[in-house]
Amino acid sequence: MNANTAEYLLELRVPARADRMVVVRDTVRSAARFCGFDERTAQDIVLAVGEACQNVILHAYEGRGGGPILLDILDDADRMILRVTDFGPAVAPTAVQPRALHDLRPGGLGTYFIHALMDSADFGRSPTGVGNVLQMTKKKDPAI
Amino acid sequence: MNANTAEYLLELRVPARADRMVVVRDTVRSAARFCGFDERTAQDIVLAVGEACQNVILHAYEGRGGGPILLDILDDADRMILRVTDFGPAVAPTAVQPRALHDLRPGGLGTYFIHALMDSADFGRSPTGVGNVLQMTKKKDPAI
Amino acid sequence: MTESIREVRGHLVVALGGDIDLDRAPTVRRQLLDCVNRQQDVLVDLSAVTYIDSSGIASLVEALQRATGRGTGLRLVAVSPQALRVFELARLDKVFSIHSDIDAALAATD
Amino acid sequence: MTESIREVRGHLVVALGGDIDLDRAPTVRRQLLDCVNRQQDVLVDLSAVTYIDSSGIASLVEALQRATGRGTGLRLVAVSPQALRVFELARLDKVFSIHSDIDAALAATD
Ligand SMILES: Nc1ncnc2c1ncn2[C@@H]1O[C@H](COP(=O)(O)OP(=O)(O)O)[C@@H](O)[C@H]1O
Ligand SMILES: Nc1ncnc2c1ncn2[C@@H]1O[C@H](COP(=O)(O)OP(=O)(O)O)[C@@H](O)[C@H]1O
Repeated sequence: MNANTAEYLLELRVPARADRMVVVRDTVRSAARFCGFDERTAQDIVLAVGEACQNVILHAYEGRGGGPILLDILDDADRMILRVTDFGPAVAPTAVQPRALHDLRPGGLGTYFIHALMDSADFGRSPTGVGNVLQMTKKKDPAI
Repeated sequence: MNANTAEYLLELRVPARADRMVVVRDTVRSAARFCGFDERTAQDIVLAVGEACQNVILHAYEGRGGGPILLDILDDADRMILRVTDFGPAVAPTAVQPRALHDLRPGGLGTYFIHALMDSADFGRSPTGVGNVLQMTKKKDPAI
Repeated sequence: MTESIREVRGHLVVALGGDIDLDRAPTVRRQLLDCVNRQQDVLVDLSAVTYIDSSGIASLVEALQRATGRGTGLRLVAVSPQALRVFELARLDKVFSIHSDIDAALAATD
Repeated sequence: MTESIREVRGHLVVALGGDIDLDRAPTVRRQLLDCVNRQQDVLVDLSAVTYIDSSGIASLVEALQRATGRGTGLRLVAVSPQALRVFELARLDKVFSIHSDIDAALAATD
């Protein structure tokens, strides 16, 4: 994970409300460009973070709003690291799995997208003991 | 100031480094659009925050980098509130004044721009006692 | 970003634009289902879509299911590159009929 | 965003673009002063500038002062709306000679 050599790019805290997510997306797009990704890959990273935030709104806070979303972005030599933290009740990582694609069933796509778009995605408890963290990484050179 | 009725839009923490400011600007532009400002006014707000961050980099941390910049944005009914906090040594608010415009002297423009672009700009100690805060507001309807 | 609806040769053409995210998906869903309920073929123009996520996709899938159940059609036209990327990721680009423009979609149905 | 320099009828034309902020101002400053030191008139094309702040403005003011001191000219051409706004704020729009395009700037000097 090389988190030791990674440089902190930003920490963003926003209320977990659907109407605010456009600001999160714009920040992530800007950070992805800063890390050197092209527009298409930046858009993929934006979608992955958008899905992660959507899960926090719908599942961690069950649409109640109010709770915060914390987004940490680190710029490592060979990859970008993004962590989405919620302060909802503890969730077993096994509960957060991409479902099989059912062609005509709405829903269940979020975690699938995250895994398809990123090089890694790990769900777990926050190191501070409060909240759940989804850590995602995206390699700068897909060949590595 | 109506800070009581204002809704928290975001809190952003970044290292006070000149190369990172593009990400701060993109976030502020997005937040200004969210608050309903047109592109031209959004750009004015971006410039004011850019100048405030430049002052933190140059003066609060004297170009040493490392220290963080904290940006809080609140969305109030009639205005947007932006607070730029540094964790440098205490500065007397009277030391932060717009200089008179000297046509051909470089420098000294930052605080002048901030006051010209925003409806209010107040420099003071952070309420927590650590760091300096520049609080700026921009009215949504200039007629009010 | 407001949606627009017009009629072209007996088909309803719904143009969606902007970011179709969790915030806007409920409105888009309601609008698409209303169109489908009018028992006409629906063409959804996605040329101005700048962002669509799983919640937006879910609204379109639900409208397609409803149309199929009623024996009418729902086709996508002029899908923006951003949106197409997401349909491909979800492997839905073969589930929906996708046409380059409205004329091509009309030719396929007439 | 890289800068480009070319020569047009004995004038150096420097095209600046992108965001001219604290990060890029030192490079822009060095480049402008190098041009001025060549003892030719300098035209600075600001059409592609998306952002300029007090540090970028300071680099241009310093280059203008240097040019004036050496008896050569430094003119701004095709200033983008974003940049013009900042020059106006600083009341520098009357200090610099600003021209709509390179031809107009050349006509003013020839
Ligand atoms: N931050 C979270 N907190 C609690 N549960 C979560 C979180 N993220 C994901 N989940 C769980 O993972 C499941 C799969 O999520 P997803 O693939 O996005 O599909 P959907 O959101 O449509 O159910 C969710 O149904 C939920 O139970
Ligand atoms: N965050 C800050 N910390 C310490 N000093 C500051 C800060 N912001 C502004 N100042 C002081 O205010 C002065 C005026 O700033 P400004 O108008 O931007 O001009 P300049 O940065 O060119 O000196 C600075 O020279 C500095 O002494």
